[in-house]
Amino acid sequence: MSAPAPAGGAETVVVKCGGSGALDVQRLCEHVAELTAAGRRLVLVHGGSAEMARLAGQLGLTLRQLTAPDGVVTRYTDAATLDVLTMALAGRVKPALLTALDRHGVAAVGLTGLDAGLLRARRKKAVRAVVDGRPTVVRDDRSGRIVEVNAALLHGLLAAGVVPVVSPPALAEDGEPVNTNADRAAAAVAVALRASRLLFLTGAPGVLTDPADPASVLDTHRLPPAGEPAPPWVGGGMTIKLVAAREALVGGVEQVWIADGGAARPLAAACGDGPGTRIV
Amino acid sequence: MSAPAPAGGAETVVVKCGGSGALDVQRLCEHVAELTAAGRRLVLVHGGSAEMARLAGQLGLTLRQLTAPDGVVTRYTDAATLDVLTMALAGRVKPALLTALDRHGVAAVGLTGLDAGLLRARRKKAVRAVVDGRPTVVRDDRSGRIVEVNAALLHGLLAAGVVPVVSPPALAEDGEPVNTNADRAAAAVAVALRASRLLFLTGAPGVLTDPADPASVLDTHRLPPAGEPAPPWVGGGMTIKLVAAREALVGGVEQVWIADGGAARPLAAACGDGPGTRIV
Amino acid sequence: MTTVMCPSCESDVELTAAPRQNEIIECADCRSELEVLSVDPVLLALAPEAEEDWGE
Amino acid sequence: MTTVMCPSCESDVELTAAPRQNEIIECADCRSELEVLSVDPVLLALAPEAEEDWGE
Ligand SMILES: [Zn+2]
Ligand SMILES: [Zn+2]
Repeated sequence: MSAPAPAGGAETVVVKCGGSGALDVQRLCEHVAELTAAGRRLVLVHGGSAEMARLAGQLGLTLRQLTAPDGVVTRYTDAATLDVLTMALAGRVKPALLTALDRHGVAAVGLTGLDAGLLRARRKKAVRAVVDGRPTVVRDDRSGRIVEVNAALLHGLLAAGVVPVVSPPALAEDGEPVNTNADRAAAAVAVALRASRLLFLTGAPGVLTDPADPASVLDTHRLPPAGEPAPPWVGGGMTIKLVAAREALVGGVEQVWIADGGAARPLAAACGDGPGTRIV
Repeated sequence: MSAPAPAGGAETVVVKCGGSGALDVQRLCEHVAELTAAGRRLVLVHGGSAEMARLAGQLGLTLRQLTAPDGVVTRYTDAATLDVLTMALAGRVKPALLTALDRHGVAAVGLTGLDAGLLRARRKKAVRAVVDGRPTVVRDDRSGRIVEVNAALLHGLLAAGVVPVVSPPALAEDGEPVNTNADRAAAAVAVALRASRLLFLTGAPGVLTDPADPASVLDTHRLPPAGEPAPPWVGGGMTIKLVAAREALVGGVEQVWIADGGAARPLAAACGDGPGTRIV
Repeated sequence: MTTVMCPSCESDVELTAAPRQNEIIECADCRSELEVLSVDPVLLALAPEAEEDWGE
Repeated sequence: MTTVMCPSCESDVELTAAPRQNEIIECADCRSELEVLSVDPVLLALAPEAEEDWGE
């Protein structure tokens, strides 16, 4: 674990996968096996919204959302929701990924932000949201923003030929677990590892200018200057991926790609020029 | 992770904790912090029967038991039970332990047998049990016995100053997760690490000759020769702990102790002569 | 109609409906955003700054 | 009463009650333990050896 990072971290690629379906786990594992056998260092970061929704349904828990005054919708993570999130991610999605990776001969270790301080967050103590049409301060939301990554833990595993499989929750400064966005967690991990590439696998072939038309995929998407609005065709889950992409680029990650998680070789953009959309 | 084991593994202690309550997590974490700060290498292994029962109740799932023809009762682990087990252990018990350890400044990494082949098991393909009074072959039980431990993974973490926090499930030879007994998992880990001591924390001060009287605790319990019956006052959860203790001793672990998980210094037997019952 | 004092400018703030716990209202005089800290009695305080708000 | 052939000694095995899937019965002649592999029709096979049986 005390192994030094490779010079410039040049060979490390961080892949964000899963959360909203459309991922072909078998193909992903095959490709991970191929790339790790060739000596490439990979870190997988995953979410699990679909599994979370399924588990909440089984437990009879209604997942709630917060609508910020500017219209942005976010998950409302009270204590019961955080419990469901942790069980879904660490108890269902991650074991399934680890089992599939083992079947493909990949040594992978599952981690959440709670492991050896892997992801430390600053908790959002007060969130503004519209509740029943009235602006309100929500104080029991257990979510936060990553401020520190234990890169040494990941470097040690990578040096041993292990693929870390990372997900929320993170640890807040008050010692309590908090939810954190998995796309932004992937960006924080990529920055901390000085990864050469960050790859977001989605249900689309990349950034689309027409969400209904896969052929509208862009080869390159240039982020607007900070503070300026995104193009109107950026919406849904893409908004937050582009926020995370900006954080990664600002943090020194050389290339950020958004690609198709259902492709035959979903990690092609980890080593070549796509397919997918390169974010610049 | 490729760090060699210390000579003889002399400084490594494996502690089995939790599963059936009676554990004082704060005191355990304090003591772990103290011992690891003093350079001792600790591995925690945990179960989680109580949390499993609670989660099964929340999900409306009835946990079932198998009664072997010789009267031994074991958990019936069908697919739904394995799901609950994995969520309870990896999604509730382990995150709570990791969070508590972090609060005490202990760098700990949670693992199940699914991580990098940590615990590989031979699946019990056919189990004999009495069902509705009739002897029956049960073929859908997902449980197994550990046949291999990835000691290198644990040595690497220990060398980096990390406390591994290990639990079932394990990985069977068919690539599927299976349940495995946590006490015996602790023994298998202790043997694989050539640990100097294995410590089982329980709800009693040690092995009692009268289960109702804590003062009946034995300083030493000598296991009967293999194949001979245990004394009549060995029952309940103690039976399996003594099976695991024998496996550890036969496998070369120098000292095996059964001690009180609620004590002020629950790990005293990790370095001194008790308190607790030494199994010989 | 309940009237309470603005903690910022000390002018009267009129509550037009039954206020709710943690609701944010605005002082008509100084435009401060005020959070309802309790409803019985009504206590107001400056609402915390908006934090960036992306969740999983 | 159903009668089926013992797969071990080929003598007749009498099933005294409605057999159940995976139930273990004993051949009265050769004392083999037989597992009911199916109930309609009744198929018997040598029951697998008992495996050691401790679970979590
Ligand atoms: Zn005012
Ligand atoms: Zn016969």
